[in-house]
Amino acid sequence: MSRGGVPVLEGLSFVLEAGQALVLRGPNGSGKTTLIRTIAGLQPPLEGRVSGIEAVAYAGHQDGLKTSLDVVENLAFWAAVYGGGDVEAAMARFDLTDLRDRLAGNLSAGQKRRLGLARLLVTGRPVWVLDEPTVSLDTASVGLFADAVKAHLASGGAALMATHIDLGLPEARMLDVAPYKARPRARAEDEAFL
Amino acid sequence: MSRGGVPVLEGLSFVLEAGQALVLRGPNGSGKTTLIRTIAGLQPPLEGRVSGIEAVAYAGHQDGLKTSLDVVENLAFWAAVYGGGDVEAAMARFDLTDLRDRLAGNLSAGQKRRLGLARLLVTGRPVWVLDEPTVSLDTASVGLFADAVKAHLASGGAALMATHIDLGLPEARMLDVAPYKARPRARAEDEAFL
Amino acid sequence: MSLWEYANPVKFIATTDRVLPALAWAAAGCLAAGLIWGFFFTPDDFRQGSTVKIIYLHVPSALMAINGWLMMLVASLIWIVRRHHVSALAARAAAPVGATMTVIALATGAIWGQPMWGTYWAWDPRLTSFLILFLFYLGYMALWAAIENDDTAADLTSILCLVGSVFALLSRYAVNFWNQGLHQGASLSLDKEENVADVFWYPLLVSIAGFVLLFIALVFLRTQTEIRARRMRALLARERMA
Amino acid sequence: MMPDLGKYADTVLSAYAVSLVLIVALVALSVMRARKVRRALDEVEGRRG
Amino acid sequence: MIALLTRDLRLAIRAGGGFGLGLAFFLIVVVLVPFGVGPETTLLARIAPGILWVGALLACLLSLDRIFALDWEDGSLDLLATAPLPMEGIVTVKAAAHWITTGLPLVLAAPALGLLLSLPGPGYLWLFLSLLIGTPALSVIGTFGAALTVGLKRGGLLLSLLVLPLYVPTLIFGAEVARRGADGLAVETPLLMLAGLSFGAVALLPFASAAVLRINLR
Amino acid sequence: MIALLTRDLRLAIRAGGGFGLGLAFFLIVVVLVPFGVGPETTLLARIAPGILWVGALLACLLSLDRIFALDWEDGSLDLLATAPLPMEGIVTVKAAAHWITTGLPLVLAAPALGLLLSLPGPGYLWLFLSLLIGTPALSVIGTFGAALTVGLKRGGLLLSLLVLPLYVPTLIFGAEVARRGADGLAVETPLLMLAGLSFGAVALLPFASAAVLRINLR
Ligand code: HEM
Ligand SMILES: Nc1ncnc2c1ncn2[C@@H]1O[C@H](COP(=O)(O)OP(=O)(O)OP(=O)(O)O)[C@@H](O)[C@H]1O
Ligand SMILES: Nc1ncnc2c1ncn2[C@@H]1O[C@H](COP(=O)(O)OP(=O)(O)OP(=O)(O)O)[C@@H](O)[C@H]1O
Ligand SMILES: [Mg+2]
Ligand SMILES: [Mg+2]
Repeated sequence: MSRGGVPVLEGLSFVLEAGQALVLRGPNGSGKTTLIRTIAGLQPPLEGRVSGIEAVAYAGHQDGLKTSLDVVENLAFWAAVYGGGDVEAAMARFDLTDLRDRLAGNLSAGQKRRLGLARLLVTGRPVWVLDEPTVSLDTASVGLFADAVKAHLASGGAALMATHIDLGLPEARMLDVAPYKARPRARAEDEAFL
Repeated sequence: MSRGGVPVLEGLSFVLEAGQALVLRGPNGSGKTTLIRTIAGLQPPLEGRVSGIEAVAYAGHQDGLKTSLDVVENLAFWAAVYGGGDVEAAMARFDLTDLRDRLAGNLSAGQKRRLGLARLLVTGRPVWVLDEPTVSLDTASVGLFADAVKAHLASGGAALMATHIDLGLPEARMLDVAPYKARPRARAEDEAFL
Repeated sequence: MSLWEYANPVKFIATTDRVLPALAWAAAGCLAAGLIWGFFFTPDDFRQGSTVKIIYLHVPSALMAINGWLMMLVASLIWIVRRHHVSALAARAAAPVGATMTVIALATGAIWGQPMWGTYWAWDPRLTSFLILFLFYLGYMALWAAIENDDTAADLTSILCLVGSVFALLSRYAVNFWNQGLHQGASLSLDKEENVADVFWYPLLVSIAGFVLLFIALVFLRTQTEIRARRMRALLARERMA
Repeated sequence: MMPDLGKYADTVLSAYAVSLVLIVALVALSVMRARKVRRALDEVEGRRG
Repeated sequence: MIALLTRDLRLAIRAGGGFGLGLAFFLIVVVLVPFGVGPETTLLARIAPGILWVGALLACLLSLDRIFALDWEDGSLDLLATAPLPMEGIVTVKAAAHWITTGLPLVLAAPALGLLLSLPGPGYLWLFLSLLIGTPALSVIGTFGAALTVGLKRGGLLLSLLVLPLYVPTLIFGAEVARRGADGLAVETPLLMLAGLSFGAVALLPFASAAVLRINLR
Repeated sequence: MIALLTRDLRLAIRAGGGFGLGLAFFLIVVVLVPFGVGPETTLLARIAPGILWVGALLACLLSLDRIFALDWEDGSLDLLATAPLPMEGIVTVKAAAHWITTGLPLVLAAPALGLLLSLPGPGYLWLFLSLLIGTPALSVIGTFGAALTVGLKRGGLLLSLLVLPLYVPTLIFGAEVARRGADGLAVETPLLMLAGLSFGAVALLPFASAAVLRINLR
């Protein structure tokens, strides 16, 4: 797997089954974001393959919120794109109902993030692939998020998350990506030049 | 204090002395960012006053990095603006020396944040005012940051930080902003119309 | 042995290193011969006076400007279809050469236009489509320069080159339709030789050969440079990872 | 040795001057960059041993 | 796809969304030209069709960077790419939204602005028609350029540089129709060429744009 | 302050920084106009000074949003505002950087582009002079507009709308100088007016821009 043409991780493989959660850990710059983007299908792997991409709902460092749309409009759009999840339920789950008519641009950092996470619920996709989902969240909101993940797992979903903090999800498997750091070797596209 | 014309906090006051650190806590949307921007002088308080603004070095949710400049160039610019801090020392402190010639745009989230924090060192300002400084940092980097804060305090500096996580700074005072939440009342600028 | 072997960077550098000196000398020789012959030893045209001498610069550079773009198009196609890095880099290397040829054709044409048509610039279709070609070259180079990742840049510029070629052709038609023009038609075909008297024709041929050789030599040299620069970036990246 | 260029001397000479300057500049830039990159690469490869 | 179109249109009419600004720019270009070239009516009337076409083209051009840049910056484009929509569809919808928010208002406003430049009588119809047929091509070509430069910080002017040569044929045929129309000459040939060009661009370019966008998101 | 100027210039020449793109845009506007109005040399010669001024003005205008937007988006502007630099200084440096990267190249290129539009002989000197005197005013006024719209997502076209009326006097005097110069008439009066305008803008507007910027950061 590579980022900016530099191989970052290698020899890593895992299978994620329904009802399971996997938490990726590793120091800064170890390649969690890279792995997650690959799994979400945003970049092709250098070697190996990723299956089941069609089932993935992805949330990255950025929430993709439209600041000039309000909370409901933001969620309703993604619900429509994915073919209609339940917007009200998603808002309730992340305690956004009171903020429903607030423009996304006027939310605080943590409120925005909650909205970004609520998007996952309306996609209806079984596999969540999340990059540092709890950034900016306070303890209560991390709790809300953990509950949402648990409910998702209970209903047969799966989740893959990169994070630096403890999520309060005892059932999740941990995977440290640091040992899979790629040997220093050719940049992917540069192999021809070495 | 207000944000978007809505009063957010009231009745809050504190004095920060040399060698002291104060950590702001509070749930999402409780007004930490608002307070910090006020203290950095980016917005005027509705009532009351903030003294000592000239001594403040501010770092917010965003790092103000130029993606097309490399690490050294980014730091050297701020050093020049503030009249010449020690760029090499700042890089060493945040473990950036190996990345010195990397464009800021090609750093991972945590590496970017470290660069943003290194900026504080080159300002030479005694009072640090930081909004969620540890977002995206892994445990080791949080440790680097805590060490930098300790050294700063030891050399007579002061620091004010908003954060949701534990920094490993036992000597810091805590201040929960939640109790100071403003009563629902008129928007600041609208008072004349009521 | 397949032609594609030369798409290996190392092989390419080795081969071109061998032929480059010869190419360079041949180019210099033909250029010098053609231009000196043309400048010193050809008579003046009865109508155009001594200005015909400009033809030895103008026509070869105009030809290379167009053929340069064609070469880039072919190289881009090879990159898209077979993903040989050398061809992407060759396209990149050719762009500044082609652009310079375009500038030479434009400049000599403009200077020639002053005595012939009484103006440096007229919106004649041939001239106009050359100006558009120059814009395409500029955009192509700007896109290469703006993108950091080498392969992304290669992909994007080659698609731009494809789409651009289609639109360049369209522009040619559009411009012809828009203005009938002053510029003489093509007369540089072998069967219509009589259009240009032999005294002008032979030095012109030598000069054209010189421009072609110069173009090839420069593209080889610049491709080598691009390959080396790329290799260096690769090595540095690896060093940083270690 | 100089041919008589008549009243168009300026025209012809400036056309030749402009073209030669451009060609020489292009060649010089290409060769200089080639040398520079080659030297830099040699250095990097040397460091690698 | 329809959700995406309505979202884009809604975003455009919200505060800061830029709806009507292309139009305003068009207006202002047309207003500035007399300040530049002087107030003579006959002169203005002669250059009117051309200036109106150039003005519309520039107004269109300037709004191109909005097509993808906002979605790129806030991460929506990544999310859209992972959503169950074909990339060609996304690109087409984006071009359509651009045309509706920028091209269409220009087409409707052009006759009114023709008045300011004393466009001769028969010119109005042909100006209107030529713009109506030509602006979709401008949007589609522009979307291709926007896809090429997405992710480049402020690729705005690079975008212009890339797109303008691509706009030349459309401009030539479009302005030719308007000019001949204003002079009362036959317009069939350029009109057919313009229509063919526009149709070809709308039918084929989305594939190139989608390919380019995929590469850029990689 | 000098650090800021060098940083801005360095950013401008880095990849994607946009140096020279204003120039390219100017070139392209000048190239497009003949496609619009037709290839007749006499007609082009008559509108040349005006079109060149309008083109330079538009090229300038389009690069205005870069002045603050990038620094705003990545948070640098907040940091600069809390740095020990007077806001007036920041604003002046930003305007100067804009002029050096955009205005100056336009001034130098204008005579060459005059050729394309068959500008009459004596026009070149006056075109050059009028642009040299006028473009600093354009940069300073533009910086004011950019300060007004900083923080509005894609304020680009709104910015144009706000700034264009402010540009009208400069355009009128500047184009008048160039036009009279091309026709061989006396140019003293408009030239003096242009110089006065430019000087006044450079001396006074930074205070307004600084005030506006402070309000916008609040
Ligand atoms: C900026 C202005 C000009 C440009 C861009 C230009 C472009 C070209 C091009 C592209 C060709 C190659 C055509 C071909 O081989 O098919 C050409 C050939 C030629 N040009 Fe120009 N031209 C310009 C001005 C002039 C002027 C002013 C003259 C002289 C009156 C001139 C005389 C010729 C001649 C004699 C040929 C050779 C035609 C032939 O035999 O094929 N050009 N020019
Ligand atoms: N565009 C790029 N070009 C070159 N290197 C890059 C690029 N983007 C990222 N990298 C490098 O790739 C490595 C992996 O980055 P990645 O973002 O996957 O890390 P991460 O595990 O998500 O870290 P963090 O916890 O800080 O977010 C880092 O060393 C980073 O510097
Ligand atoms: N522009 C605005 N207009 C109206 N209300 C706003 C605006 N910006 C923020 N708010 C509201 O002000 C309150 C305080 O926001 P602030 O950003 O200070 O919170 P915070 O404590 O920093 O939260 P977090 O931990 O999530 O970053 C929140 O309820 C937020 O929704
Ligand atoms: Mg990451
Ligand atoms: Mg906050």
